Amino acid sequence: MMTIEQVRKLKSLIALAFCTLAAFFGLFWLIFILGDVLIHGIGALNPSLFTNDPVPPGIEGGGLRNAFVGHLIITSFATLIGVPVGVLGGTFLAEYARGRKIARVISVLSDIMVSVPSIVIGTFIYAVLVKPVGHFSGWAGAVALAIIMIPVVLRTTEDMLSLVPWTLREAAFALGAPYYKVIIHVVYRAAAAGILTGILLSIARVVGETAPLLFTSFNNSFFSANMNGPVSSLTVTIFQYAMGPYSSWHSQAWAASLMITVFILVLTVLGRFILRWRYGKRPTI
Amino acid sequence: MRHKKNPVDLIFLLVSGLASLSVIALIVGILFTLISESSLSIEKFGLWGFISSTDWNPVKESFGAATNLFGTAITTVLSILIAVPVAIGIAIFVTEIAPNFLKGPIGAAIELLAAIPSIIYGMWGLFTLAPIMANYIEPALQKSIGSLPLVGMLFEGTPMGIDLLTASVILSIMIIPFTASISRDAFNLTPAVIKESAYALGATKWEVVRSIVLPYSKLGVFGGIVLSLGRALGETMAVAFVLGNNHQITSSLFDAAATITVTLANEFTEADTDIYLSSLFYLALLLFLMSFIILALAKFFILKAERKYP
Amino acid sequence: MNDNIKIEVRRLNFYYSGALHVLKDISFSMYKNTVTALIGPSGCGKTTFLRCLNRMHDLYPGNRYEGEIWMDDDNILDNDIDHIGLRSKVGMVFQKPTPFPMSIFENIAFGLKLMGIKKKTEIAERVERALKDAALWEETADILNKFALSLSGGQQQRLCIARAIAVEPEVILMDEPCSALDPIATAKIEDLITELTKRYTVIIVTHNMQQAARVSEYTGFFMMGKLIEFDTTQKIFTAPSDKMTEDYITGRFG
Amino acid sequence: MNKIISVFIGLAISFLAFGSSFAGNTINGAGATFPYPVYSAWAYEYNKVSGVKLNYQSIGSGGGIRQIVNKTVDFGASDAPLKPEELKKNNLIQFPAVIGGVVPVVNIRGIKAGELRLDSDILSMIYLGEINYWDNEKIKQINPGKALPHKEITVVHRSDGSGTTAIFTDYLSVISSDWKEKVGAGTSVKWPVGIGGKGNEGVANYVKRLDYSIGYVEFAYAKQNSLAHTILKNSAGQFVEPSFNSFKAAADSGDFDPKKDFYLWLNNAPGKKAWPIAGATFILLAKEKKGSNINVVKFYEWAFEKGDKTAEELVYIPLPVSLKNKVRAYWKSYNIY
Repeated sequence: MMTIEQVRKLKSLIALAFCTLAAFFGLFWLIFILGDVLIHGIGALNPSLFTNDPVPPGIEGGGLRNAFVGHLIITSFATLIGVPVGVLGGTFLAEYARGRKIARVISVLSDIMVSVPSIVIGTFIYAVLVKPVGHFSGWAGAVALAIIMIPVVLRTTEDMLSLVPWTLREAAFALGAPYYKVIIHVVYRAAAAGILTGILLSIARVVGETAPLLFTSFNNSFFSANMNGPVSSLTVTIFQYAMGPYSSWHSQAWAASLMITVFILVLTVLGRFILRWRYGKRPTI
Repeated sequence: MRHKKNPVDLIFLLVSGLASLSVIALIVGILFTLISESSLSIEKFGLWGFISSTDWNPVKESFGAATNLFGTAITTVLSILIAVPVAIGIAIFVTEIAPNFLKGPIGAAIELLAAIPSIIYGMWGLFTLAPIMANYIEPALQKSIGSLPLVGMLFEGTPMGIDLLTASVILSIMIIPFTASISRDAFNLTPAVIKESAYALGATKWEVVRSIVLPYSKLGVFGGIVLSLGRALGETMAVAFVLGNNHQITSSLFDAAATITVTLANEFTEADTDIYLSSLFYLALLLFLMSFIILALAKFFILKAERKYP
Repeated sequence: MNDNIKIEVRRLNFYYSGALHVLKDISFSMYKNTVTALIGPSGCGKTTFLRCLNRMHDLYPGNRYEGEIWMDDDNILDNDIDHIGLRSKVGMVFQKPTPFPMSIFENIAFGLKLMGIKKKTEIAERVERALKDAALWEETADILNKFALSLSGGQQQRLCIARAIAVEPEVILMDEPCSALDPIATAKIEDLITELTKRYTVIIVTHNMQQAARVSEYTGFFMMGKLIEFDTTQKIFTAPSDKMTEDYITGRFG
Repeated sequence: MNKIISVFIGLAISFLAFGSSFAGNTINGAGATFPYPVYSAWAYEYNKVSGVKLNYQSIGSGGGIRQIVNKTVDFGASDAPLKPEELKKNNLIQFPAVIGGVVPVVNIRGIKAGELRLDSDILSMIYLGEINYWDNEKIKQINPGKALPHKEITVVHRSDGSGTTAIFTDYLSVISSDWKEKVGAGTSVKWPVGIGGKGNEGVANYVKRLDYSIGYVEFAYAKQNSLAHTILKNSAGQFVEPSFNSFKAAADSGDFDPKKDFYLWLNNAPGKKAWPIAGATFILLAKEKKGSNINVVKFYEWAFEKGDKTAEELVYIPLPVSLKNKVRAYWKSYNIY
């Protein structure tokens, strides 16, 4: 017979063992997925992937240059649209509207927007930017991604600006600075690392998005940097290629997946590193 | 030294104010656009008629959301059922069990899982997970519990790996890190002093977790689960590869189905009639409303938790 | 107005938002090129009073002033007073050092640029002078481009003083400038304050009675939002006319 | 900070300039996946000789029709012809580009390409969910001596709006009244059983990956992916192999009429050698997009002239010369040739 104490200890041991198992179960998937992408992806990497455009199935060679460049352009434009709006919006909440009800409401709504299904954003942009204009366009894709970025950047900016001690602003005011100079020269500088992290993480967030691009920037089997027409993107190409039957498509899809995954992981790790280095805390998004 | 308002300041105020209002404008814009685009379908099928009809028939131009809602509900609920215990286990491990030198790396690694884009999950699901499910896991399930009454119904049919079960498993892998991370944050809200006083009474680690940490953080964890639910609800690419795109309501998890998101991804650019496209917009509207409500609820719980234990 | 008076406060009342009445009927004058110390127990209103002098309270909605504060020929509580112009005339040093997240040089140049000084040589000159005046030049001359946060606490506080005097204000407000510093750094700052009176009017809030006695010519004793007594420092510390002042100074409460 | 802002603005401006400077010789088309292998091969060669980029996205015929009606592309492609009145309603014109055959493909261990025989009855019953196992009596009957496993059939169909589906379901409707009543024909239908793959690509992919499955794809997909095609009984009661000749026999039976905008189905064609599930794939143009129409027509004129060999290699049937001339006259009548 075990004493009550022994039973309790045993119970504790078993429960904790389950938790440990769960943690390794989670890690197992990470290693499995990353390993799989790595193995298949590295095997499919070759220079022509970056220098050539796609060729029809059955013809040798060919790459995804169009998709790499297209993806870069769409994401860059999304960043150019989304980051200023997000940073400014966050600034308003943390500075001008600090403590007011409107700041609270917008902040909560942004948190919700962060998780709104991205495919819904895609349908919305199709209705307002594709159908009325009469063609798919890289712009539509960039705007769709920007809409996903805005709430992410806005919320991080708000949080990061709120961490800047209030006395710092007062010190700048005391020198006779107008508010916008206080914000730009003092507050932004103090929060720069945090805002940068927010931007990095938001880019990491949208760079892997597929659903909002399906009906907006569409796809293009040629190299095209014309933002007024369909522009190819890596993710939509992965979707098309992985769903397709050709094994050359499959290996290119793996290679593209590897590139995107590596890019996102680098951004994420970099973002977390900056935050830890600057604030000694984990990000909350 | 007389008063003069700086004009640049005013401009900065206005521009940043507009930028933050864009969030509200977007939400209202999405809502109105989706409503107006789906008005044709709303008029024809009504709300209840659309939700309750299992018909998804482009030939007869008769559309209903029931099959899509079914697919969405099953994959979401199933994935949450798989993910939550694992996620909470992970959170307990990271906050209470792991030695300090492991806490950081394991926590970070699991959060990296959350950064992998969903299309990678989907593709991996099709190429790697689906064959494993079809050849090993699903036959094993069928053999072991497939013959039980009632439960057996869930595992009827040919295991082919392109079905509700595989989609739910992928979805659960996707939301595990997300749920784990929020649960961990909630656990960390428990004041160390309270834990220490329980230990001082001679409680075991598990007893502290069970009777101090979990009750203390249940609101936050619950909010995290609801938030994950909202995420899973709107996920497209992870399930698009392995769900099989069949508009049906089925009792077996080995059958193909369709979720709202997958239907949108597959059929949106291809709907050939106005009523077809309008019905797809109607689906998007339903999805938007559902996820908005669920996410708002999640936010409510999390805020409440934070307010309770600041 | 007496030529020697820099600031004259007349029946000042101040309310925080929510109608919290924290300053009650304050009236007294501060003299040019002197140090005025404001003492009193925590929450007595001395810091609140100090922040009236550069309208810092206007940063937050709902705060309200009554009465008048005359600085030279302007009532700075007038509605149409330019806060920004006022604040460039009234410098402020805070309880904790508040270096901006930029280099030592830029920290001081910040205020100069705000004033519209664009010439690089002039900025450099004035930065040097400010640092010298703040007795910081010897320590920082070689590291002007270093991040200001890398300085020690005492150096940071002197940097903030340098930043305040670089723009050549007329009045300098100090809100317990030494409370976060060690005795050696405190001594340096106190020397500096004495030095500053040659050119500026200094008003300092302090918890430290010895400090008030050491650096100031005049002292005001605040309690419960009221100015209990205002006189020369010597008189306050040797022969206070009010019982409460005496109790406070002799450490019987507070 | 000012520097950062100005760099940002400069970047934005240069990007804007970049974004619009690359417009030019691109034709955007979308639609049927059925002809995607041949269109993409043509586009590849055409780009080499002319520099024009023809971006063809295989999103399904339904999508092709939708997108050209909405004018979001320069041309739509559909394997399901639109009726003249529908064309008129949407202000579209239509012409055939190439002819191909739809082939049921299977993935059964031990059965190679061209070994399994099927007929229209069995096919419709499989897709209606009435035949569930490969060792069904009916299948055994017409495949004497074949070892058919007792395995459940995984039915694969299209999930998207598809001309291949339209041809396939039209065929099933023609030969089975049960099918016509229960399901009907169209670019997308309400499938009684099975899983849906996106595009011919998706169906081919699923059949390739799933054991004991059956699907239907354009023959080029079966060939390129070495899927096991089946042998079908045609209207003359003969079992025929899908091949260039059997498709051609079906194509030859058709009489395309420009007055009806070439509206025609080739299913269940008469003739002993004719493959029973075939169809032309069509190009849809919006009348008001005259400028881009001329470019599209230029491309197809080039394909008519130089593309036959490529098409034949992929087992598509080029249009006969007489039909090509009819199409050219049709173009002329709209002033786009």
